[in-house]
Formats: sequence, structure tokens, C-alpha cells
Amino acid sequence: MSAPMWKSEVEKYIKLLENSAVEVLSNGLQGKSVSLLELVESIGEHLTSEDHEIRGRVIKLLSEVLGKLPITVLSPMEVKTMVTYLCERLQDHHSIQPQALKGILTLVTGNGSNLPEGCADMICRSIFKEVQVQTLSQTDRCAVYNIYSTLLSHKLPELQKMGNDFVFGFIQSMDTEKDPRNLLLAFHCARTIILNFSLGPFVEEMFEVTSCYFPIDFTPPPNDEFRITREDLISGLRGCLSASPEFGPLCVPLLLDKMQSDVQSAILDSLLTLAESAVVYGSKCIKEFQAPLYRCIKQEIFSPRTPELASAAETALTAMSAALSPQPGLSTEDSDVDVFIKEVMQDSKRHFLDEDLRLFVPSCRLLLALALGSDHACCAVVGQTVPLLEDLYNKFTGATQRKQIIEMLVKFLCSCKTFAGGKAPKVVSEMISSSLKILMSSTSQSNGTLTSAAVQGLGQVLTLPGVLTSEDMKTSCWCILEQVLNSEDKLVRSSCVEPCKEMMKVYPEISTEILPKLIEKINPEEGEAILPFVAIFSVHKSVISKTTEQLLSKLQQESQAMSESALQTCLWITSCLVDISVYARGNSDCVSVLSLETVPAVYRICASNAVSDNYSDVLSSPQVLQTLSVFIKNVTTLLDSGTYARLYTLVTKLYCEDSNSDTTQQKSFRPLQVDSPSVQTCLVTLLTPTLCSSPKQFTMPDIQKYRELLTDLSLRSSHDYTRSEAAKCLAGILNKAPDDEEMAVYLQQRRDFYVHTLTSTSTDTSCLQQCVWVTKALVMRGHKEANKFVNILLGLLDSEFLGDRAAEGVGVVLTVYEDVLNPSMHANIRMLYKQRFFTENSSRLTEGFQNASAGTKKNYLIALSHCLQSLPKSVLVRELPQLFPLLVQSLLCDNVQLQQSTMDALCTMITDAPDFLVKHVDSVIPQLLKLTTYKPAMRVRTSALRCLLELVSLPAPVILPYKPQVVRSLEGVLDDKKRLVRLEAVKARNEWCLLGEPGGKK
Amino acid sequence: MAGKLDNANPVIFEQSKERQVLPEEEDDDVTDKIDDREVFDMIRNINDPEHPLTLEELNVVENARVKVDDENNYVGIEFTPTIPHCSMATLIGLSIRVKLLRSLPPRFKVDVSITPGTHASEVAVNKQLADKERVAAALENSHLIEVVNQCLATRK
Amino acid sequence: MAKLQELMKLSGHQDRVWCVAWNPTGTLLASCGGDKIIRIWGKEGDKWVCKSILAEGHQRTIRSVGWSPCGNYLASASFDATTNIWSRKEGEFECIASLEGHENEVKAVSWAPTGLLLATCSRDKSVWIWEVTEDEEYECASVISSHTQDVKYAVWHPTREMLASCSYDNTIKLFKEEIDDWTCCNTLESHTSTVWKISFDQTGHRIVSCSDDKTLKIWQEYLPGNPEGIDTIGKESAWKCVCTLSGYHNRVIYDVDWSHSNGLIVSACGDECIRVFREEEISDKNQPSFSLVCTQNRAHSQDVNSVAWNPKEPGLLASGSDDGDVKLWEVVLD
Amino acid sequence: MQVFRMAEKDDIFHDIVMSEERFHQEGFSAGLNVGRQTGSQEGWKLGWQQGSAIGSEIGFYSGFCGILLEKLKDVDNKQRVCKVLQGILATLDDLPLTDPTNQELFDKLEMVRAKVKQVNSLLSINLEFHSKKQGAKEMSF
Repeated sequence: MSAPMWKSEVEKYIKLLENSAVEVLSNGLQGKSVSLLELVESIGEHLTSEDHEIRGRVIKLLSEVLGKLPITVLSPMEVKTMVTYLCERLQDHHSIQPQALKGILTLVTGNGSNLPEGCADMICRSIFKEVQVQTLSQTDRCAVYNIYSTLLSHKLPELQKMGNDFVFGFIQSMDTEKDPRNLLLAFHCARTIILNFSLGPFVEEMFEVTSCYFPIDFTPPPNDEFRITREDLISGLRGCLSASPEFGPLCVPLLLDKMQSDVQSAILDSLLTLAESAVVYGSKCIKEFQAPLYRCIKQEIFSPRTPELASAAETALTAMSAALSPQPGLSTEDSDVDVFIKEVMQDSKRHFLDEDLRLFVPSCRLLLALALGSDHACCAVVGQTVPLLEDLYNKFTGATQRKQIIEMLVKFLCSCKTFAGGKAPKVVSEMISSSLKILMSSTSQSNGTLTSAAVQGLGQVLTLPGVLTSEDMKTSCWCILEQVLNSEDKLVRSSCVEPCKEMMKVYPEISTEILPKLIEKINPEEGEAILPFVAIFSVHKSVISKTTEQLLSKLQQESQAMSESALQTCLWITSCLVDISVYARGNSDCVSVLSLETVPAVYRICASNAVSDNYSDVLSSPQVLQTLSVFIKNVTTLLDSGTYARLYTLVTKLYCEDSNSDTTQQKSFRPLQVDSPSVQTCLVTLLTPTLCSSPKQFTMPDIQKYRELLTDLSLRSSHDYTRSEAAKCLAGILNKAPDDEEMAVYLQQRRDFYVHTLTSTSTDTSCLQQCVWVTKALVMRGHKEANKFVNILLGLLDSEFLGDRAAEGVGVVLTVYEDVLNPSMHANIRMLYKQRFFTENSSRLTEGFQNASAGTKKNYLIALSHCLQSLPKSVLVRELPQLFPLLVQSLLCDNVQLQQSTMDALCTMITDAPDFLVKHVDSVIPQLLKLTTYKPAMRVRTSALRCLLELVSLPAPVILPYKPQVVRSLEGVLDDKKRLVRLEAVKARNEWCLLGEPGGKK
Repeated sequence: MAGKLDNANPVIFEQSKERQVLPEEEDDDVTDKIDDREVFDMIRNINDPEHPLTLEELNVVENARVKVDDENNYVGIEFTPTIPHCSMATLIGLSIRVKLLRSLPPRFKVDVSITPGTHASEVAVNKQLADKERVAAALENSHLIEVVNQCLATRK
Repeated sequence: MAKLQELMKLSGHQDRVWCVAWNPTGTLLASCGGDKIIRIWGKEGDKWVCKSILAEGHQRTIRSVGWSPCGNYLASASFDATTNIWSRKEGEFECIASLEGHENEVKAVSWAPTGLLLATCSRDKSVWIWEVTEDEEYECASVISSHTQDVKYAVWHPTREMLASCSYDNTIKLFKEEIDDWTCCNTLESHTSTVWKISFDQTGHRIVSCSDDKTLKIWQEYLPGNPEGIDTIGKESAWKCVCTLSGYHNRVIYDVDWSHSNGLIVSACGDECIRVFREEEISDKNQPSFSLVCTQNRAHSQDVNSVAWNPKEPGLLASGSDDGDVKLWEVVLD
Repeated sequence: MQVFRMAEKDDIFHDIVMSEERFHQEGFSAGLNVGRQTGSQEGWKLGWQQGSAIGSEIGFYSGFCGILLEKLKDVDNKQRVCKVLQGILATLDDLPLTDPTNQELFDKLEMVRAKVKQVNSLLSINLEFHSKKQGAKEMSF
């Protein structure tokens, strides 16, 4: 490249003609066709120009060129020259500084830690010397802070050498900064400096320049793209204030002052800042201000303004206690914290004595907060408090008081958890036995709430690390179990659930003893209450096999019982199995037992029932079958392909081979044959969870056979339930079937069949049902043939006979089902298939709607609303503008289902796309008001009211004009004949009444 | 309402469970009467003017002291100030009135009064609360209605 | 049996109606209420229609309205503590004055028969008397603070220069101008709760009052040296409660009006009923007996706040209610 | 400053906001009695406080009525005001100041306050003695 060539580029650039120079030069420098020296020389002349505009351009050019260069291009030497060069430029006219700073920033960020020695020093000094940061624009100030923070992270040692100069320079730079973006940076730098420099004489200045922002008062402007929140700034500033012990004496008075203000946000901020810095400031400082701090904190806990403030106060107190605590190891009896604790103790003791225990709870919260400060504090507090509470318990006989007391007692005992391995647990273990006695005795009290409180207490105590002797453990467990077995009180029993789960963690051996007792109690009266516990205690390899066996035999007996309670009991038992399968997750022993013994047993039982002459309808009732299928699913979805394969073969043998080995009956078990009795065919429900949960890598040998059988069954079975279940199962396997020749043929032949059968005049619902599920299977896996099937489905929306079912079909395609085609069953699901479906078909649906006849219009709306429901909000919001008119249409159309889903969609929009909705309130509000009196269905009325309630969240100016109208017309709805409607009406109307009122929503 | 609280540390009562929805309430054809509990639910979550607690938590209102007669369009409510000299009594009563004004069908006649024997100036307060002209005027007094609205605003 | 016949329902108010008032000739009806608007209703053919709407006069509820005896002025009392004077020139109304001075809600306003005095009363416990100067200025002639509570209503004696007021303090008070100032010359005590409204009969020797205690009371004036020998102080008459109508009303009675043309008494009650009473033919002046002529159940769908007899057409009646409606009724006697 | 009678009790909203004054008042009478019987210091103090309050109010009225009267007595068409002012001054002169518990004192004071209002209205001015009342106005109903 000839010299004049790029020089002329430079000229052009400087004369503002074009910017190509940047490209040319950066390439030139990289291609070594231009040397940095040449460049600098060539532009040198312009630097002498009178016109600072020109000089500015030159530096700009330089900076931009540097920006384009990869770090490696410039040698350290060159970097240094550039730095020097640019630093000198800082002395030039103020309009040039910004360019120079940008240049420096690019160099600094570009080179990071490779920045040659001395540069950092030079840069900082010249900035301090030449640049009046306050006079720069926000972006340029931002550049300065960026330079600092980069240097601080890469060149700390060099800066540290500058010592006070740097500290002072920085303080001056950030002084009076106002912009939140810059402040965030500045705070970050400040913290690093405070942590890594000795502030020497500048402690106060540094504190001043940061603390002047406390408490942060900042509300982000609406729709600001920087997304800087008040919280960001708060934590940034807090980082600074809590960075140095030297700040303590300065900061604590400030915090105290703010704590006494009545601005809640300020109080909160102060408390949390104290919480973060107390330990840093150290015991000396905290001790100095202990009294006033304690007074404020106590105030917040004793008469809390908000729960948030109260808990903040507690954390602050905890921090104080931590700060006052002696270093572990050299703990003395009368350390600062002990003194503090003593003081609080005396304070609290008084409140323990007053009759109605009014201040009991807050006092305990104080002490607890102290206890959590340190192992030492914990020992002290617990050691002193627990005996007190025990006396208190005996003093008060009222159930409510006793409840309060034991709840607190337990909290104290459990506080030692935080210090596992410390002294606290020991202290607790020494005094636990008496507390246990109290808890246990309270469980035997007649009062339900007291008992359950005690039970829960015991449950928590059980979890304390190495506190209970195995003897205590055993007795307290049995104390809980006693309630499980014999309590009549629902509440009490339900409060045993969590404790029992804990029990199984710490003391699983118990299960062998308790289970038999529980199983005895599985009877119509108590079964419901007992079975949840059976589930809990069964999940242990020592017992699971036996229990499940017992459960199943119980199931068999009960299902044979002729009582009408039979079904109920069976359902309890089966859902108990489900629970077991849930708890068993992650317990491989139990899972294998379930898969190898229980599941096969379930199949065996159901099969033999199906072929016996006096079979039980209970066992073949949809409810029972579905619960069982959930149980099976929960197991099969956990299996590795090996175990799965075994189960698969077993099931296939059972379902597909005529001779049923398991039963001695003559009748054979052929559940997948169309001509078999429904008691057999309905068992396809149990086939699905196994067949359709196959792990990805498993290839199904008999897919062909299943495909045929299920296709046939789902089409021609005389039993509705069977047909739909079969269709699901079919979909389940098609979704995973290898995309081979056979598959292609099969699909081809299905399609022809549907096209031929499902004409606009057809009424063949079972065929449509199958079509829907096949479509779902394909759409989900994103199969290439999918669209063809979708078209068939959507084509039917015009049919007056099948139209509405087709519309519902769209819903089926897009809904996630628990029993088939879901991720947990390793279904083959293409990313974002719902969005795809929507984007591919929405236009077709909208058009279809326009052209459809009055009778079938609603089918399109319904189909559409199904799409909307399954759409992620983000997408929904994007699509709104074109869909909205249709939604308003849907509100008008006399179809509960539709109106409902539309209004659901509406609610989402109000929260997620307010700006858009604002434009349409005029069309929406009157319509909604009409629907609030929609006679046919209360559901519509309630949803309409919910929408109206949501609307209040829109900007007041927009909706205020409607207030009189809404408030007046809702007055009538307050007298709706349905309570549920009235409740919504009351909510909505009150919110609207508050709208724009003093003290109400602005 | 800055300044010293009348009753800095009230006893806190347990909140009643949410009302169970019965099958017939789901049935479009059945008519559900407006009953005591329903009206109680309207007022139990009113915030106390000086504590971050609801009237129910302070036991100022109780289900048992709400009497509703749907046929004869009558609602009678007794509330119990936390302490006999509670200066907030009228404000609380007013809040209850306003809440019901906004929540009940207009066909209802509503009486709001202090539980007999629980407040020093019981009679006076009751008389004032029963005077619909004064209540109406109160609702146009921005200072008052602001306080009332704060009591009625749902905690977010 | 006599009955009330609903002639017309006049809808238009967007909030509760507090007060209805006929002009002296009975050709116009003014109504006001929570919507801060005064509506003037007049007859067109055989229909009553809204002739004019007086808005933007007040910031808060308009509690009551009253016509000047000449019928050319209308005064409105509002919760915004002011009283406005509207002048009527060829059917058009214009606000010509706003009387300030009360500390809070003005509850009622009424003109003296001479048309030269105006009385207003307020929750600030005071009754103000305004004098109309020749150049249509309204000058405060007196501030009377003798009630101890909210004064609900004040009305002038039909013939004499005497003012009567009733209050939340359960009393009725009568005022006269002494040497230099207006002072209370009688305090009528018997009601056990707020007295909402009072009304003189044609002669001015009787007052009917209605109260929160669910009763109507008839008060009889006894002049000095009366034959019954009721003792009086100085030259002041004595007023005695000679009859109490209790057991008829189920809730607060907000208004009562004593017809000057046919002597019927009508009451407006919180139990949504309008009731008409009549003194029996053979009735002792000192223990008169009144009988219920008729009760109109659910006259309105909410509280009835105001009733007024048409001054010219005997038996024609207007009522206003919380339900926002104004209704016209005809008493059909048996 | 408002002096409360027991009858006033019912306007609870006064009580909320005016409690301070109310306590003064109660302290006042209570204080006086107690003070008399036992000579208890604070009793007297409370009484004195209240007494001085009334005192200054009366002083205020007579002061400003006196001046007004001076200014207006010769101006024509101000006769009514002058009459009222004279009335006020007259009433003030024969207030039974010796006995603070005397109900008449309070009644007359009420009357004076009323007449002051009238004067305000007639001259369309707004002179109010020490308007601590504002708060009460806002919150009472």
C-alpha cells in the first residue's frame, strides 16, 4: 500500500468525508504495511492545528483504529508509547479528552495484565492531574471508571505502589457522581480499593464519598434498558460500607440515625447493612453502640411494622452477636457477647412472667437471633433459656400458651443445628431429655393443636445431629407413631407426616416394627388416614417387598368385597402404591424391588381378575386402573434399559401371547383383541405406562404387532374407554417408532384411511380420535409427515358433525398428558413444538375463521384458544395484535369453554402486554361487564370478574374513566345467586373503588 | 397515624381457615344464600389502622359476631376494640362500614356497632357510625378516606 | 282504605338523592344529592321532565335545597361547607353568591317567609342567619352556637320571625331576635336520639319532628296566659310534646312534612316506606290522636331520605331516596 | 384552642386527634381539684397550663376586637360589625374568670367564639385563635 494512499484516507477522515480510514489503517497496521510510528508522525501535523475540532478528529481516529486492532499487533513498547501519547493528549483542549480516554480504555482493556509496567501509574496520574471527571459526560465518566476498574483487577500491585495518591485521586474522581450506571462501577472500584489499600489519612473522605448515597433512594425510570435496580445499588454501596473495619465508628452512628427515621425502606436498609458489616467492624465498635442499636432492633421486633423489617432486625441482631462473640478457641465466660446476652435475658425474663405472654414470642425471637450469632452465643443462650421455658411450660396450663412455649422451645433446641461440630449440639444433648419429656407429655394432651405442635417439635428434634441417644430417639419416635396409630384428630395425624419422613431418614429400622401395625389398620374407617404413613415407612429395602405384597393382597380382597366402600378402599391402596413409587425415587434397592416384584404382580392380579368368571369391576374401574398405571409409570420411567427390557418381555408375553400362563382358568387373556370382553381390553391402560416409557436407546421388537393391534382396537372396540386408551397407547409407541420403511407405509395407509373416512359429513368419532392421537404423536416428534395429518384435522373444523371435536383435538395435540407422551416417559419431543404448531397454523386458523360459516366459526376460535393457552407468554404477547380481534369475537360467542379460555388468555395479556391492552380497553371492558351477568355458566361470570380485577393493574389514567360504569354495574353482581361469583365480584369491585382514591391505588 | 400506639403489643389470634367450597356451590342451578361466614370473610382481612395485622388476627371481628338475614336483607355486626380506650374504634367501625358499602348488595340494611361493654364511649361511637349522613360526609373527606382506604387496601 | 299511587319515577341522579323541594307555586321540583348536581323538574303536558341541571356549583354532596318565597331564588347547602344562591331568570339558573363561614358540612338551608333572612346549619354545631341586603348581598346577621352537636336542620316559622332547628344532640331549639342578637328561647327535649327533621303546621302553633329513635312527635305551642294553665316564662310561649307516634317505623325516620293545605303528615323512613298520618276528627288539642292513613311499602328500593307535599295541589307528594330516584305520588283518600 | 365539655365526648374523631387537648382539659379540672385538696404540684401545673391557655385566648380576642373597633367605629355601613365587636368586648369583660370550673365561663367563651366567626364573615377576614384545630377538622366526621 502506497503511503499517500492511506494518508489521503486520513485526510478524508479528518475532513469528515468518510470513515474508511479506520478499516484501512487497522488492516495496514495488522499487515505491517503501516507502522505505528509512521501513523503517529503522519497525523502529527494535524495535532498542531489551531482547530481543536481537527485535533479531536485525529485522536478519535487513533482511538477507533486501536479499537479495531487485536491485542497482539502492538508490541509492549508500542503500547507504552501509545499510552504516553494519549496521556499527553489529556492535557489538550477539553473536547479532546473524551477521545483520548476512549483510546486509553481500549488499550487498558485490550492488554489487561499485559499492560507494560508504569502505564497504570502514568494513566492514573495524568487522569488525576488533567481530567475534571465531574465535567465529563456520563459515557466519558463511565470510561474513566472502566479504566480504574480494569486497572484495579489487572494491575493492583502497581496501583498499590501509588498508595495515597491513588486513593485520593479516585475519591476526587467519584465525588458527586449521580448516574446509577456509573455509581455501580464506582462502588465496585471503591470496594476493591478499600479492601486492598491502606486508606491512611483518607478514611473519612472515602467514607464520605460513598456513605453520602446512603440510604439509596432510586427508582428506575420506566422502561429503562439498563435494568439497574435499587437493589443493585444498595448491595454495591453496602459492599463499600462493610469493606473496612475503620468505617465502623463512622458508619454505625449513620445507621442508627436512619433506624430511628420512619422511612421504612431506610430502616430496612440500615438493619441489613448492619447485618453485613457488624462482624467486619468488630466487637469493639459494636460494643460501643450496643445499647442504642439494641433499642432500635428491639423496637422493630416488639412492635413490627412489617414482617420484613422484623426479620431484618433479627439478622442484624444475629450479626451483632457474632461480632461480639470471642474467637473460637479462646472463649471466655464473660466475653462481650455474654454480657450482652445477660442484658437481653433480664429484659426478656420479665416478659416471660406476665400473664398473657403477650411479649413472650418477640422476646424469644430476640434471644434466638442472639443464639444464631456464634457457637459460643448459642451455647450461652440455649443453656440459659431452655430451663426457663421448661419452667414456664409447667407454669401455664392453657393449650394456646403451651403451644407457643413448646414451639419456641423447639426453635431454641434446633438453633444448635447451625453449629454442627461445635459445642452447641453437646450443650443441647446434655439438657435435651427434660425437654423431650415436655414434648412427649404434650402429645398426650387432649388439645389437637397442642398435640400436633408437639409432634412437629419432636420431628424437628429428631433431625438434630448426634443429640439424641438411641434410647431417646426410639421413645420419641414411638411417641409420634402413637399419634399416627391412634389419634382420631385429622389435623394431628396430618402433622405427623413430615416428622415420619424425617424419622425414616435418621432411624429407618423403625419401619419393620411399625409397618405391621399400620397395615392391620387399613380398613374403610382409617385407611385413608393410615395409608400415607404406610407409604412413608415402606421405602426401605428391608420392608418394601413385604409391604407391597401385603398391600396388593389387601387390594385383591377389598376388590372382591361387595361393599360400596370397596372402590374407595382400593383407591386408597393404589394411591398408597403411587406414594411409595414416589418416595422410592433415588433408592435403587427399592426401585428394583418394585420393578421386579410389585409391577409384575400388579399385572398378574389384574390379568387373572380379568379372566375369572366372577371378576371384580372395581379392579377394572377406570379410576383404579389409572392410579395403578401412574404407579407403574413412576417405576418404569426410572429403569435402565436392562431392567426395562426384562419387564417389557414379561408384559409383551402377557398381552400378546394367547396362552396365558399365569392363570389356570380356561378363558384366555387376550386384552388387545377387539372381540375380547371389555374387562380385558380396558387393561390396555396398564400397558401404556410400560410400553410407552421405553428408554431412548431401547428398540421395541414387537412394534409391528402392537401397532396393528392397537390401531385396530382403538378403532373398532365396542368399549369407549378401551378405544381412547388404546389410541393413547398407540400414539405413545408411534412417537418413538423408528422412522423406517414400515413406519412410512403405515402412515401412508393411515392417512389414506382418514382422508377417505373423515369426510365433511362423517360422524366417525373413534376414527377422529385415533387421527388426533396419531397426529399428536407425529407433531410432537416433529415428523415430516406431521403436517399432512394436521391438515386433515384442521380440515374437519368446517364439518358440522365433527367440527367441535376436531377443535378439541387441537387441544389434545398441544396439551401435555401425565399418562403418556411426556418427557418423564422419554417421549420423543421436538423443541418448541407448540410454538411451531402455532406459527405454522395460526394464519390458516384466522383465515378459516373469516371464511367459515356462522355455525362452525366457533370451532376455529376454540382451536385457536387452545393454541394460545399452550403458548409461552412471550410468544403470545408477540402474536397479540393480529389475534386480538378474534379474541373479542370469542367473548361474544356463546360457548362457555371458549369464553373461559379466552378470558384466561386475556388475563395473561393484562399482566404481560399491558401496553397493548391499553389500546383496547374500550372494546374489552363493556364486553366483560356483560359477561359478569352471563346466566348459563357461573364459570364465565367468575372469569369475567377476574379479568376486571386484573384490569386494575393497568395505568390509572387509562381505566379511571371506566370506574363509575364498572363500580355501578358490579353493584348488581354483588347479589349474584352463586357465592363463588359474589366473592370475585367483591374483590373486583373493591379494587375498582380504591382506584384513583386517596390511600388507594394511584 | 404517627405517634404513640394505643396498644403497642396486642395478642395475636390465629386466622380462620379459608372457607371450603362445597359441591353445591359449584352447581349453577343452586342458589347460595349470603350467610354469616360470607360477610365475615368480607371484613376479616381489613387491616388494623395501627398494626400490620388484620382485624381478625386482633380478634376485633369474629365470625360469631356477624349476623346475616338474607331474606330480610339485614346484616348486623359487632366489633370489639383491642382495648376499652382504643381511640381507633370509630375509624375501625367506619372501615367496616365502607367495606360493606362496597361489598354488599344495596338491598341490605347494615348495623355496625361495638360489642356491648367493650369500649368506654360505646354509645357515642355507635351513634356516630349509625348516622349515614356523617358516614357519607366522611367518605368525601380526603384525609379520612385515605386512612380508611389504607385499612381496606389488600396487602401485596 | 287510602293508598299512595305512584304517578311517576324521575330518574337521572347518579347517586343517592338527599332532598326534594317544591317551588312556592308547586310548578317546579328541585332535587339534589350525592352526585353534586341539582336537577329541576317541571311539567310538560302530563309528564314531569328534567328542565335544567345545575352542576359545578359544589365540590361535595349537596345535602339540601330551598326556594325563596318569591320563587326566584334557590339556595343549596353542601358538604363542601358552602351555601350557594342561584337566581332564576326566564327559566335559566345562575349562581350569584356562595356563602362561606361554616367550618364543615352545611346540612340545611331555608328562607324566612319575608325572603329577607336565610338560615343555614352545619356539623360545626352552629346555625347562621344571613340577611339579604337590598343590593342582593348576603350578610351574616348572627352565628348561633347553642346546640352542642351537629345541627341537622333549621326552618323558619310560617308567619312569625322565629327559627327552629334540630340536632344530633337530640333536641329541638327555637330562636328569636332579642334586643341585639338572636338567642335560643326554647329547647324541646323528649326525643332519645338524633332529631333529623321538623315541620310546622299551617298555623305555626304545632311542630312535627322525626328522629333516629323511630318516633314522630307532635309539639304544641302554649302562649303566655293560656287557658290550659301551662306555665310559661315571661312573654315566651311554652312548647309541649302532646303526641308521640311510635311503633309505626322500623328504622330511622329521615324526613317529615306537614301539609299546609290538607293537614296530612308524611314521613320518609330508612325502612324504604312512605307513611301518611292524619289527625282524627274528634281529637283533643292537648292530647291529639293521629292515625296512620296509609303505608307505601318499598316505596323505593332503598332508604327514603326526603318527602315533600306540593304546596298547591293537595295530596301531590314528591320523594327522594338512596336508590337515586325521585318519585311523585298521589294520596288517594277513601 | 378548644375547651371540651363532657358532652363533646361523642365526636370520637376529635378525641383521636385532640386527645392532647382533652388530657389538658381533664388535667385542668382534675388538676385544680387535686391541687386544691392536696396542693399537689403537678395538679396546679396542669391547671395553670390550662388556665393560661384560656387566658391567652381571651387576651387575643379582646386585643383584636379592641383594635378593630377603634379602626371601624367611624366608618359608615360598618355599624353591624361595631355592634358585634362591642358585644364581644362586653361579654369578655364579665367573664367569671375567678373559677375555671364554672360552666358559665365556657358557655360565654363559646358565644364569643361564635361572634368572632360572625366578625370574620362580615369583614371577610379569617382571624382564628391558634388553629391547632386544623388536624381535628381533617379527621373528624
